[in-house]
Amino acid sequence: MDFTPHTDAERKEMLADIGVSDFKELVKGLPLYEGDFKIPSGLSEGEVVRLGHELGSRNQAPPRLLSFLGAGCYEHYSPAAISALMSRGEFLTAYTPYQPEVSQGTLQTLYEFQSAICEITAMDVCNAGMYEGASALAEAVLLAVRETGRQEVFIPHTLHPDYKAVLDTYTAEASVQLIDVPQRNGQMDLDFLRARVTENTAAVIVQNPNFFGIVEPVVEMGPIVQAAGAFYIAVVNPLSLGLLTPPGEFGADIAVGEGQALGIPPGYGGPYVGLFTCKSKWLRKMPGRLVGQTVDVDGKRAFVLTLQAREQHIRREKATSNVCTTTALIGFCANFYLTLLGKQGFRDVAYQNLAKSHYALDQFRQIPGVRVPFGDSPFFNEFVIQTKVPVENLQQALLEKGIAAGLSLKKWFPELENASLWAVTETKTKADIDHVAKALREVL
Amino acid sequence: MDFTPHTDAERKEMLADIGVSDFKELVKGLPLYEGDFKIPSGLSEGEVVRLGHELGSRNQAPPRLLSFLGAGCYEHYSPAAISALMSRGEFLTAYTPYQPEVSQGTLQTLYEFQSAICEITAMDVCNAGMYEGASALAEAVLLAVRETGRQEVFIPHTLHPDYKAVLDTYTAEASVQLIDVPQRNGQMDLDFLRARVTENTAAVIVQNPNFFGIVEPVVEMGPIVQAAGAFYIAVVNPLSLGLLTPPGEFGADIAVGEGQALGIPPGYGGPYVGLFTCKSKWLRKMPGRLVGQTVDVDGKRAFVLTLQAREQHIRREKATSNVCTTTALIGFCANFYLTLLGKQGFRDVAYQNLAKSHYALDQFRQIPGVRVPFGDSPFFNEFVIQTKVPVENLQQALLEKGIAAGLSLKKWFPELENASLWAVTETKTKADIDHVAKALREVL
Amino acid sequence: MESLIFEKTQPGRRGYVLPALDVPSIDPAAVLPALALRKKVSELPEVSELDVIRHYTRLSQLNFSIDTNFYPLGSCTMKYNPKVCEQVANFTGFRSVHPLQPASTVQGFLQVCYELERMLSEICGMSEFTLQPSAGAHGELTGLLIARAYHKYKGNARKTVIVPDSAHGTNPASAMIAGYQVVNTKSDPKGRVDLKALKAVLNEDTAVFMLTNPNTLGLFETQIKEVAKMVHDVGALLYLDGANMNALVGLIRPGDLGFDIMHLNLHKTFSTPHGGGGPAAGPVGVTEALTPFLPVPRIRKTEQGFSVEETAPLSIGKMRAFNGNSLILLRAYIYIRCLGREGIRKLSETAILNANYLRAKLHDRYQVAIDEPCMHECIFTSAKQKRFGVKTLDIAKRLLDYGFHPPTIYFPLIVEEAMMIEPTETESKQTLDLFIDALNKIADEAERSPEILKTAPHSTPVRRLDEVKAAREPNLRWRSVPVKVSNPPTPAKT
Amino acid sequence: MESLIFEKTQPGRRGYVLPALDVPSIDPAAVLPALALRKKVSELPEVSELDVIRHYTRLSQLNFSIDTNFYPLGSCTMKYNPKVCEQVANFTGFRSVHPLQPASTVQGFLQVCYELERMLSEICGMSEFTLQPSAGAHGELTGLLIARAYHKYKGNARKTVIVPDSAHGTNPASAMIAGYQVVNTKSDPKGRVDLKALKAVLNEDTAVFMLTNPNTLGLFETQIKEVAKMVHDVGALLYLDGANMNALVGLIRPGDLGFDIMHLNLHKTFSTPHGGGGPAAGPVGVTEALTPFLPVPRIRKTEQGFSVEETAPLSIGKMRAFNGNSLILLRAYIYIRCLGREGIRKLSETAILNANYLRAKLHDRYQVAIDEPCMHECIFTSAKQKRFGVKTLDIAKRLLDYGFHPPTIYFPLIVEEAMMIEPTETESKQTLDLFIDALNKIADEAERSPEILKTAPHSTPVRRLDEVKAAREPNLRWRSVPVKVSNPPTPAKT
Ligand SMILES: Cc1ncc(COP(=O)(O)O)c(C=O)c1O
Ligand SMILES: Cc1ncc(COP(=O)(O)O)c(C=O)c1O
Repeated sequence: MDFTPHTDAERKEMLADIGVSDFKELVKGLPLYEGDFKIPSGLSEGEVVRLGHELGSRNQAPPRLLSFLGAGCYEHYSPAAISALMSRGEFLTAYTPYQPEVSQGTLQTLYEFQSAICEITAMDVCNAGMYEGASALAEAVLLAVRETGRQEVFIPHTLHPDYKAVLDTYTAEASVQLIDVPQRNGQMDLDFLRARVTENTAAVIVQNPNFFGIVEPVVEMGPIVQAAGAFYIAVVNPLSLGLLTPPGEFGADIAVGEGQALGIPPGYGGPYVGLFTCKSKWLRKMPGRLVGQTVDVDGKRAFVLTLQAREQHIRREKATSNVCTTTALIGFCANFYLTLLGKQGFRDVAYQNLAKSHYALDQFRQIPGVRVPFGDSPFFNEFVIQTKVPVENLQQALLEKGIAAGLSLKKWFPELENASLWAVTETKTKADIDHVAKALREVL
Repeated sequence: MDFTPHTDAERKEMLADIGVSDFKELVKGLPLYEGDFKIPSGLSEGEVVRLGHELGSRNQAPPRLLSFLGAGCYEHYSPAAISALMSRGEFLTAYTPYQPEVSQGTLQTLYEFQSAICEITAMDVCNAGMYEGASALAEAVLLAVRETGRQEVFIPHTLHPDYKAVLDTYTAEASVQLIDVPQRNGQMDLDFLRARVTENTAAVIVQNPNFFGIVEPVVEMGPIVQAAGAFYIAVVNPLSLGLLTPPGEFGADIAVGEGQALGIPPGYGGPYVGLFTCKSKWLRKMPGRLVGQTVDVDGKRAFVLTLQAREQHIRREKATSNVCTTTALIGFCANFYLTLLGKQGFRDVAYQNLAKSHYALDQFRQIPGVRVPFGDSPFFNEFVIQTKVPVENLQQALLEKGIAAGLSLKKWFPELENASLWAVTETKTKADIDHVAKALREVL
Repeated sequence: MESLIFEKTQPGRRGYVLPALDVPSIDPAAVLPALALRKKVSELPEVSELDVIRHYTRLSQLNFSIDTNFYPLGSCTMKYNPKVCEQVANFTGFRSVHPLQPASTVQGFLQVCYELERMLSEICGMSEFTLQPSAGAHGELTGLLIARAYHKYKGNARKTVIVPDSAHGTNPASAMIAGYQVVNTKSDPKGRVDLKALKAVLNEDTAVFMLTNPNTLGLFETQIKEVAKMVHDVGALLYLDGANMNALVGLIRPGDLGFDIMHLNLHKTFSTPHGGGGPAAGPVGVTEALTPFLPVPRIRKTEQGFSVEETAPLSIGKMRAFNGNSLILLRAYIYIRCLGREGIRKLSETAILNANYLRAKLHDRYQVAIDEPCMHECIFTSAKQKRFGVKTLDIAKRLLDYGFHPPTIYFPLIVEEAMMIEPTETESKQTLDLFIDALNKIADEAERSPEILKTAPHSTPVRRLDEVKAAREPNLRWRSVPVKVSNPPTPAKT
Repeated sequence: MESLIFEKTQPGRRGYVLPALDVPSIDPAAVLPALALRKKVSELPEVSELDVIRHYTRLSQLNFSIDTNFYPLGSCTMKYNPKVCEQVANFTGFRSVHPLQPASTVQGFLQVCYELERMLSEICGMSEFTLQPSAGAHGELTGLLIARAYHKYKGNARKTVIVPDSAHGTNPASAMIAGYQVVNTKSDPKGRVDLKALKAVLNEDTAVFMLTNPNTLGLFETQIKEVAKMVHDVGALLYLDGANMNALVGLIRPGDLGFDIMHLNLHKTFSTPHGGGGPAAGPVGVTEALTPFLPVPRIRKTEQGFSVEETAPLSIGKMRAFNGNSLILLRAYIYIRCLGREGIRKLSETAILNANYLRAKLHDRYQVAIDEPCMHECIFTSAKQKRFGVKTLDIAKRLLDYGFHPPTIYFPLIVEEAMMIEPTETESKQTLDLFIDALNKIADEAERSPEILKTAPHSTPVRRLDEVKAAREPNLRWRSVPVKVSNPPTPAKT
């Protein structure tokens, strides 16, 4: 099944109008591929749906799978109204709103997205979305390095390993020096920062909650970074901001984050939306698109892409970033989520995450063979445990009971023996938690 | 979770504006229920979705279940574009188009539905949809009885038993006499009709293909019915009309049918759409809504509900029917289906049903222990077999292999020992058919 | 405006293709008799998937709908239809289930139906419900056939059904189909039952008295218990047209008031979407004495799970093929599970509050038919606008220009120039205030420039339609070859 | 126009509620340090689900989109996005999968990714692809970092990336981020590579030459093999910006032309919906020599099924968290499985046919930048309209009144007053003819009443916007309390 509408008769007629007798004349002399493409024959829609069902059934997924995986991607309730709106063709099949007169739907929704993200982060400005969290962080670091002219960037040891990897990739060639900030009881070592952050420091990064789920001393860090005139860059889980001090209130110059927690399906890795916010003094240095409010010739309020002089299509190699298409529709999703939950619901969801994860850890603690390495450190909705058996064994045993255990940390933190990272969100009932605790007890 | 928007403050303000201090004043003196409603507490959306998943997973359904059930409800491919359109709020949440100026979407789509159904049935007119097939037939019979002033109605023994049951219910009090027309080799006995149809006959009904899947001698019947001045009423499977002589060409006065086959999900029984078509001479006697083309004051083409003088809201007890709300949205679905399949696709799907069911019967025939009672009679996409073991045993054994066997006919046709009715549509691959044949062989 | 999809046809174009045939192809003529084979091909559209999506997406935008506009259509309960109900109804485990599957394979669906029936019975104070009827009118017919079977069982089917003049047209129409003579009875000035008038027509021939409560003027039948007594005294049954149950759920139980039979409109009270005129569902509830007559199948809860009872000796039989509009029932089930016992009361309280708010705010500028506290809807008239030559129709059409769907107009028939406004409980005070503003502006316009109203609407995709032409020269379908219309054309307007 | 959702707020109103907490409640202050706790609540909207649905449904209707309008935006490949791809992407078995699940639990998704990668490699004639990049520009950066890693591995990272002046802005921007200096090179009069100019800048410092083919004038680089040779002769790599692959799929394989690295835009060529500016996916393909440098993870097919390789010694590392925009990849996979080997060729042939048809039909009234057979798009200018004072912008805006989305305008930069029209293969002759009619009428209007164009659009939800005001007085967010804008207001227009 292809999606070309022409009949043979029409093709002929069109070729005649063009003045050629055969399509080949239009590509005469071009190096056409003579071989046979080794891809399967086309399928009809019915076959492809069946194929989709087959392939989909070879994945395990919630709600059948009871999953405690988090680590930067979380299972949250996503209101049904969101997908109803996201599937509307007018949103789904529009391009970037280059013609504002016929794109007010996209533009106003993005403006509302920017506004909502500013509200939750307490930052001055927010762009219309980045690819996802990790590359948004990389862009923030590039901005800091560019603006300060300095090279040292402090990276918490407790930063999400993928974010660290992406920073490595993005800065590999930029003579940036990434300095690992050690952890103490799962938190950044402030003494280390006090000792090492200087006027050579371009930026200090904090992730809050950090990869271990632990809440960092973000407020205390501020003066240390600011004293050195460095950029204070925060990576936040937006969902935690219903409860946690937002980056705009702990002095962050730039706050980025992964928007996935805001009602966006895990989808095996994407698409998500990267959040990028900053103080207004960095407005003209920001990457990505910005939607602004203005008026039309009749004086009507209207929205438009603005401050494009930062962008690649105008500034080319002098642009603040290379991004072009990002993730407008996923930004919509985040915006719909924040709007539906609203002022109170946004606090509620953060609170429930806190309560459920704490209940879970309280249960886990009581299981012989479970150790809590960062027992005293405050955490939001995930935590690390160490078990007397290797995490792989645990995973396998729980999988047989339909449970996806917490993530094994071996790959990145070999120093934490048999450690795993468990996320417990509002989607887990008390019964679910008791069930997994029982299962753990049986396995250990 | 309820869906009332008011805050307490607003409620108070509104009560004050009304001039009462408490809601109770508005219902003062009314016999309010003092007890506690014994229904569960309200659930949040997240809980209800989880409940839905749980309940849904306690049903078996295609594509996991390989089903050969038909008998008036068929599994067909339904193009993805259909549900994309049907979920649009503007279609889904509009009322009956009483205000045509702001309902052209509904009205034009219904007009196109009427047109498409007229095209496939070759009938003169079609209304905007009835509840479903069986009650549409009942309405047709009531019309015939009313218009002829006669009481005898001939019902094929091979009519869908539910349709027969509904006719019984609808005509129980109307002193209508339902006469059973015996079958011969699975078809209506024409000699019986020749002998018995007279000027006392209000209507003769034919179902094509009939309940056994068999194609009836619809053309041959025409003159017998017409000679008696009776109504020739056809019940058709619209999907078969890609291949079979349409009622408009075999002289039916009224043709009704179940629209479900036209891309509508089985949905455990509904909602479907009843098709009701007739010769134009019965136009003003038709039940249900009709959309007509007209112009607006500016001369623009526009569509409107018309000939409402037939309907209950105008004529009350003298109306042609009591129906009011029927199934507009499901009519849309049928229309989208016919439009997407189009002229050629509509023939293709009928043809594939024919080919697949014939292939299946060819395989089944070869299985020892399978007998084909109506072996020589032509059939469309389902057929009856008799097996050496009771159908219940067969069903149970196949169900364990993930197969829903054909329908047991014991309840309605005890004379056909161990008979089952198998539908094989275009959704069954050769592999599926070979698979079930193998399974049958193992079981028998 | 969009052209017809048929006019977009291009011979040979395809919008959907099937899998290639993977079984031996056969010649239809070899397996089917020549007479059985279609000769002339149907002239269905030949268009692409894009053509279809674009055509109908654009068409859809020509509609007003709850999702886009306030839609206070009286008697229709155009409340918000929660998206979660749609989401669950689209699960494959519900959508793709065949109605004849063995009970063991549909336990989830049976549970939904069973529990829904129990909840509806509890909400209405009835003994049992049948979920089979496909809409309100279908429910009426079901209920009347149950009544008839009951009377017959008692020895006399009786002859008449009494219907108030304020009733919806489906009531008398259903009575007729059920084989009864319809006796109309006058309402009192407030649209309530006139006890004297009722008394005059009630007798041993009366099978059923059909009542809408709150009545179609939005008022509660305060004498309902007397009415019930009178009806029962002659051995007749009292039927409730439950179209207005949005005023009662969680507050008042019809079964407690003396109703013997009632139908619900799930597509009104229980928020299943209207779809431009259906699908719907019209479950019928009865008191215990009438349960033996309910249609089959019945769903039973047993030790081994849920089972389907296919026959019952006194049952009226089946009202339709299969079991009912299950996906609609499922939506209503999910809706009630969302609301729960607290939510259903809040529903009706808010519906009543909203209607009374509109009454209070509008009654200076618009005549209220009966100015006393109303239930979930309120009837206004254009009496105050009459002297400017403005009719209810004009006000309704002008509302379109303000982006509001008009109320139900010219119903109930007993109120001259009626405008029946039902705001429902899901609309906010802000929306109601905007609507009030618009109606006030229209009242100003009626005084100052009535022409604007009489020629309204002005900003809709099409303007007022020539309905006479539509009826006189019926054009009910596209035709591949234009044919002579069966009725000769007559001048469009008189 | 709709007010902002923030302006519809009503304190205390709720649009969604969570399940009641079923674990012991805790005091946040008891488990979190005081400084970690948020003090000031976010001023998010307080609205109902109905408010949200109505607000955004209405907003959505203000958009043009493929589903509602012809959208011939050059370089953007706004083709029809089949609904079946959306349907499959919404299956729970794909939607709800966590990116860190064990490989054994995601075999279906791994198969999708693996097979997609193989098919893209085959279509492009490249050795392997990475599916990780999130969009075209992200792919460019990935490709350039691969090039850099490769050169470094060879002993010298080199210094420059050469970019033609006709290139898309992302090319130089990506080169910059990859740590290269950008050397711009002039195109020949047909927008093709000027071999002399290229020769002049190519040297041992050149890391990569980035080329778009067909170029941004819609023309095929006929000297591509010479170009490749020149580039390779200095040890540099040839990069293809694959944004225009809609002209080539199934016809010509970039790998066969000498390209070493390329990216695809799945949201263009492979029909994943644009969503108003993403999501997207920009897979990068490389020749065999470069495969060791591809980002991790890599998916491998083994005897035991599909597995994920997390590290590779020479890999550039990761371009983003997790594995990629999997639900977008899935859509593209389904799309290619629909088309199959026959369909991909028909795709590009039809895209080319449609573009040439517009060229042939429009070139009387509009100047064609280079009047020779084009590939999938064609660049026109407003040169013929200049003498009436009409610019490309005016023509574009006037098209809106005719219900068509305008072409891409003012790109490529090397064509004055460019209008880049890309019809795509999914639009019918009928639609193209209507578009041609509209452009012809606009050409008439330009001659007879240019004012209509200069003040266009006239029928859109809003009219021309004050973009200067937007930039000078940035208002980028709603605020609960209006604050002084950071830039002092200046007169709106100069
Ligand atoms: C009072 C009343 N009774 C009966 C009905 C008929 O219900 P339905 O349209 O579902 O058949 C309606 C619906 O409009 C109504 O308002
Ligand atoms: C020629 C060309 N190159 C690169 C890009 C950038 O692609 P993306 O927007 O996916 O980052 C585009 C998209 O507009 C383009 O047209």
